[in-house]
Amino acid sequence: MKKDIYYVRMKDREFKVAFEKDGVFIDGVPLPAELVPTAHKAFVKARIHDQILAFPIDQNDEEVRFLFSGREYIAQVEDERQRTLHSLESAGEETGAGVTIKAPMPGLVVKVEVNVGDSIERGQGIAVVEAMKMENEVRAQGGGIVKDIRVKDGQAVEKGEVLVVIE
Amino acid sequence: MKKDIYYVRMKDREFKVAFEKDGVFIDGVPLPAELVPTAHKAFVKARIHDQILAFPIDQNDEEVRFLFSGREYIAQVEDERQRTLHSLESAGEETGAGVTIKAPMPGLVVKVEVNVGDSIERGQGIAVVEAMKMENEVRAQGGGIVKDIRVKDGQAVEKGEVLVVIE
Amino acid sequence: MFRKILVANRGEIAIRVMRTCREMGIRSVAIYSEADRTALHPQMADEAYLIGPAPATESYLDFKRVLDAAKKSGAEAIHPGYGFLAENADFVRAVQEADLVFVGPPAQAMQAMGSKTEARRLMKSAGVPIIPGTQQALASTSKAKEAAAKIGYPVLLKAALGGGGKGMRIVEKEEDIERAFSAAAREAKGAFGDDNIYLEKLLPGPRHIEFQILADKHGHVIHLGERECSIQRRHQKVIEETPSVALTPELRRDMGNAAVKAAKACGYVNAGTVECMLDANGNYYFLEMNTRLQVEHPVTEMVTGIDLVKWQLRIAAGEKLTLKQEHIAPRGHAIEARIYAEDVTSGFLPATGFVNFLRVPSGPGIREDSGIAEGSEISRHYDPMISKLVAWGETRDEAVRRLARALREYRIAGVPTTIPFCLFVIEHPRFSSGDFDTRLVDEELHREFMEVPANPEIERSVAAALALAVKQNGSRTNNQRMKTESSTSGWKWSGRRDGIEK
Amino acid sequence: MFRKILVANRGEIAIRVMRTCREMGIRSVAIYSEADRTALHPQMADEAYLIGPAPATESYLDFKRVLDAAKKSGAEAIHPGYGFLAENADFVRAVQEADLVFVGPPAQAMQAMGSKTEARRLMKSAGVPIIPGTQQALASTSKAKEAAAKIGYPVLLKAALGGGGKGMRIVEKEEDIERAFSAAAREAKGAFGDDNIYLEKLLPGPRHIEFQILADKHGHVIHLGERECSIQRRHQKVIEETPSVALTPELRRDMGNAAVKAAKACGYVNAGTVECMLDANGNYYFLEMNTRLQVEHPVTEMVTGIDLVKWQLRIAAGEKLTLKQEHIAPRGHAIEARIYAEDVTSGFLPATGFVNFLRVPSGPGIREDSGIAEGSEISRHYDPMISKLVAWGETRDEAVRRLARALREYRIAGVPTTIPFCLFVIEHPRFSSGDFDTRLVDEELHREFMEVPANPEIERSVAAALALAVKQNGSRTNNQRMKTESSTSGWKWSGRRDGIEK
Repeated sequence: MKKDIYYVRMKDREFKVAFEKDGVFIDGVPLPAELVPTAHKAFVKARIHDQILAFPIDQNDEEVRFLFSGREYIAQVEDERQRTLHSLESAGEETGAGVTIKAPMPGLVVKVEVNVGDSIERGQGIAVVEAMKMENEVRAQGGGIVKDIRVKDGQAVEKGEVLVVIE
Repeated sequence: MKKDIYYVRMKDREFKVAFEKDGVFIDGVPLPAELVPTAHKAFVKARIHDQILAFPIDQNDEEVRFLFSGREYIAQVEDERQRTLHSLESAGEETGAGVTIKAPMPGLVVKVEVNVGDSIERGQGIAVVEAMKMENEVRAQGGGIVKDIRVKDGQAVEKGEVLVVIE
Repeated sequence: MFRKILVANRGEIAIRVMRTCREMGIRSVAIYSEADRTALHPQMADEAYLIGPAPATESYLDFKRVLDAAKKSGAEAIHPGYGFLAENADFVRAVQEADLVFVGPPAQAMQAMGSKTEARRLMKSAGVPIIPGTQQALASTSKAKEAAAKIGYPVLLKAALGGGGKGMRIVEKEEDIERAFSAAAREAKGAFGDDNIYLEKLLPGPRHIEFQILADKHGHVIHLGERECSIQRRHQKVIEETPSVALTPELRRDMGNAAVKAAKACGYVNAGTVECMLDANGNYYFLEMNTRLQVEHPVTEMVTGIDLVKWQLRIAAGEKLTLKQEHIAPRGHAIEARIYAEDVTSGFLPATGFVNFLRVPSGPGIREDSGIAEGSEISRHYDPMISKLVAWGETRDEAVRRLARALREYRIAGVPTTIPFCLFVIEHPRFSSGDFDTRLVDEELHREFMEVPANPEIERSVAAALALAVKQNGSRTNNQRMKTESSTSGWKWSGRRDGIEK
Repeated sequence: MFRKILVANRGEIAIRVMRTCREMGIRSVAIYSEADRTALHPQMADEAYLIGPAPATESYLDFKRVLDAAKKSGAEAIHPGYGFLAENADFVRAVQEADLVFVGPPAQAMQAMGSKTEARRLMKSAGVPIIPGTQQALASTSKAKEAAAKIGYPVLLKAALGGGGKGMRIVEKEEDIERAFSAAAREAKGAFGDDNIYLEKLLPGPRHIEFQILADKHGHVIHLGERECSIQRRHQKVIEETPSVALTPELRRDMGNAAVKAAKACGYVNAGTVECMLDANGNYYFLEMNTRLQVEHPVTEMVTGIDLVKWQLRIAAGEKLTLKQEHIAPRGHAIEARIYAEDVTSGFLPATGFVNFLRVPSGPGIREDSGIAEGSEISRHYDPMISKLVAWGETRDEAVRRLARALREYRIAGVPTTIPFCLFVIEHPRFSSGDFDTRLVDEELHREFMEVPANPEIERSVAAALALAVKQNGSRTNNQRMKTESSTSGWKWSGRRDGIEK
């Protein structure tokens, strides 16, 4: 039987969790750990060493997000097969062109503040999106030249919709 | 299409709820009524006239039990097919012999207080069952002659287990 | 102050203690039985140890297992909650022998007060009034008959080590005493491991009034006012409130002083409660002292603003009671409803099952001290009290209306509860009037509750809602789902390196 | 007293008002938009009317639809909550024209205070100190430049009809004023339907202190003490508490008197709040009056014991304010955390989604005023505040620790919330010290929060728990389930006879 290994990444740390015949090992160190059954599939309850942790999770294809003891965590969990797949994919990604600036929430584009061809800096305001009656400025996460503007003033956008492409 | 009719019995009242093409009728009187979707199957949420009722239910084959606005309800709900079936069944039931006295909760039989052949009255103590460290006296719901004793002192019983049969 | 304490209990009281620990920066350690693997209290603690199988005698009541967990965790003190080991003087000694601090009174005080007969002797000599009756256990039924004949029927047979209505029987006439005596003794033996029974005059229509005591290790003793606990069903408290409408300021002062005297008489330390009977003429009698935190302590906390568990821990750690009697200034009114998993329509039988749905009330003036969450199992092994709902108001009327509002908001399925009965009681005119005693529920309200007339208009709406749901979901929704998912078959013990559960 | 009132709001404040109604024996009527069909507030009311589509302008803000529902239900009064129509003087007039009672101040007082510029003029003539700046709206950018030059930069541009930080811009230097002016005007127009902007001197490091007012129709006005609201993120309050550590008893008395004077100056009736700025030298300035119940009113209720909504209803019904200023005796400390559905890790962006899991904290000293339940949808149409968590303690430290404990107990999934940020703030040494002003969050805590270091030990445990869950459930649990089940496709409108939703 193949060893059951999961990689859990949180912020800049990664933990390797291995399920072996004689127990659970985290980064090679044995750790008494077991799941406690719950009625709610999205409610994780586990005994880890001498603590019972219980927290509901939001899981999508990319990440697991959850609040535990008043702190928020965003984690990526992969098994070995997924890890191999991902490393192959990301090797190909380098050739992709341009950075996209996306709408961070659903709302209305009040004003696009750049034009095609503008040279912009990291942190510069790109567009103003109104949501819940508040104006929110969307800023560039990196610098470059504006290559394409995909929205116009007054347009409704979904979360994640591309506003502007920078090269 | 056959009319959709449900009979809801609560205590000594029965309501006939008919779903027709032009609305819901209760005992023949039209009543604006619709279900409000919920994520929880056992959570009933409905708009009835100008009120939104919401309560979780416990449903088994025999009855629906629930707490609503601080009051407890036990209801039987049947559609027309079930009603027909039940009326056939109960017609045959009359020939059944004996009344059974069942354990009202899981526990331990501390003492059976009657013997086979005893003549007992309604309300008389039949057995003492201990549960949660409290002794509870099980009383006869009707009178008769004790025909059979199915348990003995010190025996653990499940809820609904027959203790004594009376004729 | 302690850095870590073990809470030797389960359910709502374990959680309540852990909450204060967290607020004080003290790490809390839970213990749990196999039946409580999915329970809420181990989740609420900073650490949790499985200590044994479901029966309390092999887990929560087992000295060795509890103390082993305490040692393993490095806890410095043990908070017993109420019930289980809370009033076991031998346990107190065992805790001390293990070099741990017991959060409660010294073994001696506990033992003196734990024996109702010894407590009666002690109170009598301290000048605290006691109910006429025996100050010794009754050696036999014939001794019981003798004593009863002397003080006159009706009498109350009570377990010498009893509490909570267990091992107690009212005897109206001589021919009933034999049967009652053996039943009480049997119940006492089962519940307290001791079948000593004594006897008291049954007071006609008394109120049950108790005083909250705090005493430190330096000889300071104060009381935090009274709690009115006359609303009882078969000697089990249902509704508790403070202040009591039956006390005048003078009577409150007198009874409070007597309670402090009672605590001093037995060398009491930590939080405790002096229970009294108050008759219709304003005479009060010492009933017993509960040498632990009381179920109904939140009502006192809500009117005084004082966290009793915090003081329990401070006192146990040797701190001085900086509160002075004259600083205790209760504000407003507080009332508590005990919510049990019981089938009220079938005579309050304890119910078991899974909490398939739960939405608890909140909002102004409401505190919920709960031991369960959605998905929790109510097992047959432990006390069926699942939660306490407490309301505060500027006036008694406001507190009662808030509690009623919150009881109506409660949404729970999976087990029947006493919510309907609590609501019925607090909205009853006899309760509102304040004119009641300990007989009210058993003699009047219980019967009336069973005969509450239907409300056709609401029932019509409810019936329509049900028909809609059944039409959509089919005649059977799958309530079994949760049980299956929570069953122990889902367990996979993969950790083999931890010792305590071996 | 009224027999039935309509609550012209949604979410937590609608539920909070309904709770008091139920406690007072008043029937409550909810209104709800199509987006709120599955929301909690219609369930909590005794009656509920669908009044229109999701956009507030076509439902909660539509006079006619709100008044139609009120008439249809037979309500005698309308409680507006906060937001929506709460500070709309035209609505107050429309309510009165419909022969209904508005639970709030007269239209005139509301209008006077609703215009920040008029309010400033009024306060100045009543002798209440105001912040230097214009008392007129600025006709143009050049007028703004002129005024700013006169009082000196930095200045604050504010919407004349504003509130809640909307339509507000800080201008540090002249070259920024044009852009800020048009942005503020645009936001003001969108939020309040009016683009009038005025200008104030930006006080360096002020605290935001506000006083709760109660005024009856018979000329009695009292204040219920202050609330400290300096913990703001982009002019949005995050944490509120009472009392403020910044006030001496003398300053409290002076500011309280000024607040009462302010209320009297505009002929105020009902509950209202006088907001002030307090500078580092102990000088205070009138900022604005909020002519409605405030989001943070529970902290005042918890220390005074007074139900503000109850008094709102009594005053609206014409009753006399029997509370006297000298009877207001706050006890202990209360603190509130506003819980928003916002993605704190991505810069506090409003989040939408379904609450897939919810378990709220309770226990000693905790009050939760929530607008959601498990299964609730957080839609983009309305304010993302989902709940308010309030804690009371004997001392500030106890209140803060209780709030922290409760924030840690919160279990929610489906939408990210501001819980982590609230916890971070109240446990920050700057907050504990009490030495802070309105700049603390924006200038220090926000950035620090983003850089909170990891806690490797907890992360290790959490990682192991996650790996176990993923191993058992597969790499994707089905969070989409709820969305599907709650989608409107499940709707079957079978009632065709009710008129209001046509």
